Amino acid sequence: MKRAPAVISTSVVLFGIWLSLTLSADSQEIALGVVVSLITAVATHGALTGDLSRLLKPRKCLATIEYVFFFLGQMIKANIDVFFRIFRPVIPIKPGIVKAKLTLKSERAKAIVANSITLTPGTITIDIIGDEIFVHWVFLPDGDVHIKTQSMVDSFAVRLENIFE
Amino acid sequence: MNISLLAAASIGTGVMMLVAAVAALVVKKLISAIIIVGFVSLSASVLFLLMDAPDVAITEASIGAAISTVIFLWGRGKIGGEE
Amino acid sequence: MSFISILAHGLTGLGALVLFASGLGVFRMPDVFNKMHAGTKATTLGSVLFLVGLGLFEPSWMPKLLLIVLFIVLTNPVSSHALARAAHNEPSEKPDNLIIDDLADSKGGGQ
Amino acid sequence: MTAETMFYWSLAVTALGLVLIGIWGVLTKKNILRIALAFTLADTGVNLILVWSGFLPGRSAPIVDSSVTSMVDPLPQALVLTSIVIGVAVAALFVVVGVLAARKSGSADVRRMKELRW
Amino acid sequence: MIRTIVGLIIVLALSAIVISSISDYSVPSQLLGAGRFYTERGVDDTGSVNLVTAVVVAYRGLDTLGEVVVLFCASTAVVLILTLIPIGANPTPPSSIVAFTAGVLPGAIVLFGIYIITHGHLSPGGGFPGGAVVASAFLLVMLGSNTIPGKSKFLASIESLAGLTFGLLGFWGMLTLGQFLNNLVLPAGSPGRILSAGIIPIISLAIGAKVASELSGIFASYRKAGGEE
Amino acid sequence: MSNTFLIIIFVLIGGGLFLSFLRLIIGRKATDRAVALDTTTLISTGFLVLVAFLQGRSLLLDVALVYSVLSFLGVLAIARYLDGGLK
Repeated sequence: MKRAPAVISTSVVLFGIWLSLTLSADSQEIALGVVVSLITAVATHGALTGDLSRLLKPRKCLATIEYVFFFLGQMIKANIDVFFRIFRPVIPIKPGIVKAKLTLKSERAKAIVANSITLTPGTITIDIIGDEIFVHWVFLPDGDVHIKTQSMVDSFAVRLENIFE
Repeated sequence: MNISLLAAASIGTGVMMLVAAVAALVVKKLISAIIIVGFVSLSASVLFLLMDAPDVAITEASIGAAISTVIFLWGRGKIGGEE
Repeated sequence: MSFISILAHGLTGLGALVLFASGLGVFRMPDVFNKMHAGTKATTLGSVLFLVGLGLFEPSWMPKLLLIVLFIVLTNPVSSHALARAAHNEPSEKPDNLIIDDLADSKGGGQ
Repeated sequence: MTAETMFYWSLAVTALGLVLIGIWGVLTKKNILRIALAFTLADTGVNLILVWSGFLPGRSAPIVDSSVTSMVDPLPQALVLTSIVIGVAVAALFVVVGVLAARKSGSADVRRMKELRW
Repeated sequence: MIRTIVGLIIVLALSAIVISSISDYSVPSQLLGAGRFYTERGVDDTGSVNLVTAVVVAYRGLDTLGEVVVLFCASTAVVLILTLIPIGANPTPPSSIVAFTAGVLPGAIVLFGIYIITHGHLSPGGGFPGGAVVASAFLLVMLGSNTIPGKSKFLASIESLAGLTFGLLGFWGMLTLGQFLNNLVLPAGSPGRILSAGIIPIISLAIGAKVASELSGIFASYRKAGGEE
Repeated sequence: MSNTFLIIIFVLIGGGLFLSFLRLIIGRKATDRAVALDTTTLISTGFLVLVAFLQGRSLLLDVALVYSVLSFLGVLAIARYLDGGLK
């Protein structure tokens, strides 16, 4: 059973989702929830979360919490940025698509980086081809855009490397 | 108080829905029409919820949001060409 | 007025304001990628703030609202990314105001 | 005019308007898929009318719990519930037959489809 | 042009007829007839808290069986006609993020669909919307890959099993209580729990499985219909 | 929640909905409309939750939940179509 840790962590997460859906502590609800989340987790081979057991180590857990707070801070910054941009009479834009290297291996980490970049200031992920990530800037930074983009991508990638590797 | 807010919501949603329905029929590209019909289905779901019919709203949302859109997109892809 | 109540009012009002800003952004921005900037970031944070604020008014609703928030945060950037890729791949949809376009260069070089 | 009557009648006007727009689209449009879209619009409008016929403003949804005293009519809602799912199956059939006819006649224009002449 | 004008005239005439027929209609103040009966007796008769599900599955269960048959006919016709239409050549592959999401999220969506199906008698939902949600999870898998997920034989057997369950439960009611699809062959239980309301949860599961497998069957045959173009 | 505050929230959300709706109708390009549809569905999810809040019944939240999940699928399907992936 190579997939056992992934199936177990997925069924735990699915059971949490079930509890917040039903909002009740009735014994029948809980029994049905256990059965349904186990069946769904086995049928999907535990694809929802993958293996979560490494998060039990304190160091990785701290890294995850740090990433979440870093991400929330960036997201609020992004919204302040968008907010003050769109209320101007003339919207200041200087768009461009810039590529950067992405050294992460796992698909999950790549998807998380891409989604985080989409939700943070001034940037949207357009595509990932191989190990290159293409980022759209609403206002290109001054100086060498490639270096700036690379450092922006790395600020996420380094933090995720702590969690995933 | 609540009922006048709900009345305002139903009038606003209804107006948007009718405008969108006309737009779906007069807009040039078929793909745009399909996108706008997705919006009509969304407003229908809101109206069902305002009419105290959550079961119908949930069904309309689950059918109209994805499934019927995909059916029309598939047909558009098979026929090809513009109007 | 307790602290929780003030926080709930603040979050809900701020969330509604950000949602309004996202609508305005989608209306005003000139091309599709820039519309996406307003349509993704602002709706995500707006929904998060608004739903959490409403959850503070009714604490028993909080788990379900957090579930909606979780789904929105997970799915919204994905659909946005897929649309951005489609807009770049389709020649008739692609905006022409890009100053640098590495993606088109790398596609052109690859062929 | 009170808010309650405005609420009630605005829903009816929306539903009827949607049905009429759908019928207009079915009658005047030429692309077969556009006709299918107009058909689903009319379908949605009919569903809205049916639910509206059982709606009474100021009452709550027909799910019994301790706080509920009066409810709207559950019967039209039950009819519409099945009608929506049937509607999407019929729309799928419409689209598939339309695609087949368009491929046979070489165009999506209904005026060119000789099999559909009447 | 003539089409537009004639269409407008017909629509205006229709709207005049409709407006004149409802002009003396007033807002009703209370429920009458069947609606009143269902709201007053529904919970005691069926044990289902959600009265819409009570009407769909228990009071008008036979009609629902007929509607499921209509759905079956429509989807079979779609799948049959689809074998006449060739599939397109070389669709663009999805980006890695979309493919990853399509591999990850279906589990959660299926769980959500099962929640809607099994809580049909307690909260908004039931077999029809829940089945549509499960079919949407299948659709997500299809959008994120260029292969056909699942086996249609599996889908077909699920569908037949669901139909069989529906029919057999109906006949059970006929044998024991003398009425096709009588709800109370199982105890009504205490309203508000999962295992209550007689056969409503089981019928909901059957409807959900049937709707999900039929809609998924339509999507699956979009991908493998006919041969290459 | 006071009435004034409720009206302010209502006007803000309705205004955002209306502006993105205008972009959906005006459009110009199909992807513009798709982005507007994405925004509209998310704002309406907030609106559905607000309606459930006004009615005071947590059961109605299921509708918002279904809508937030499935509108994502609809937009994804449109994006895959425009990308050439639905042939």
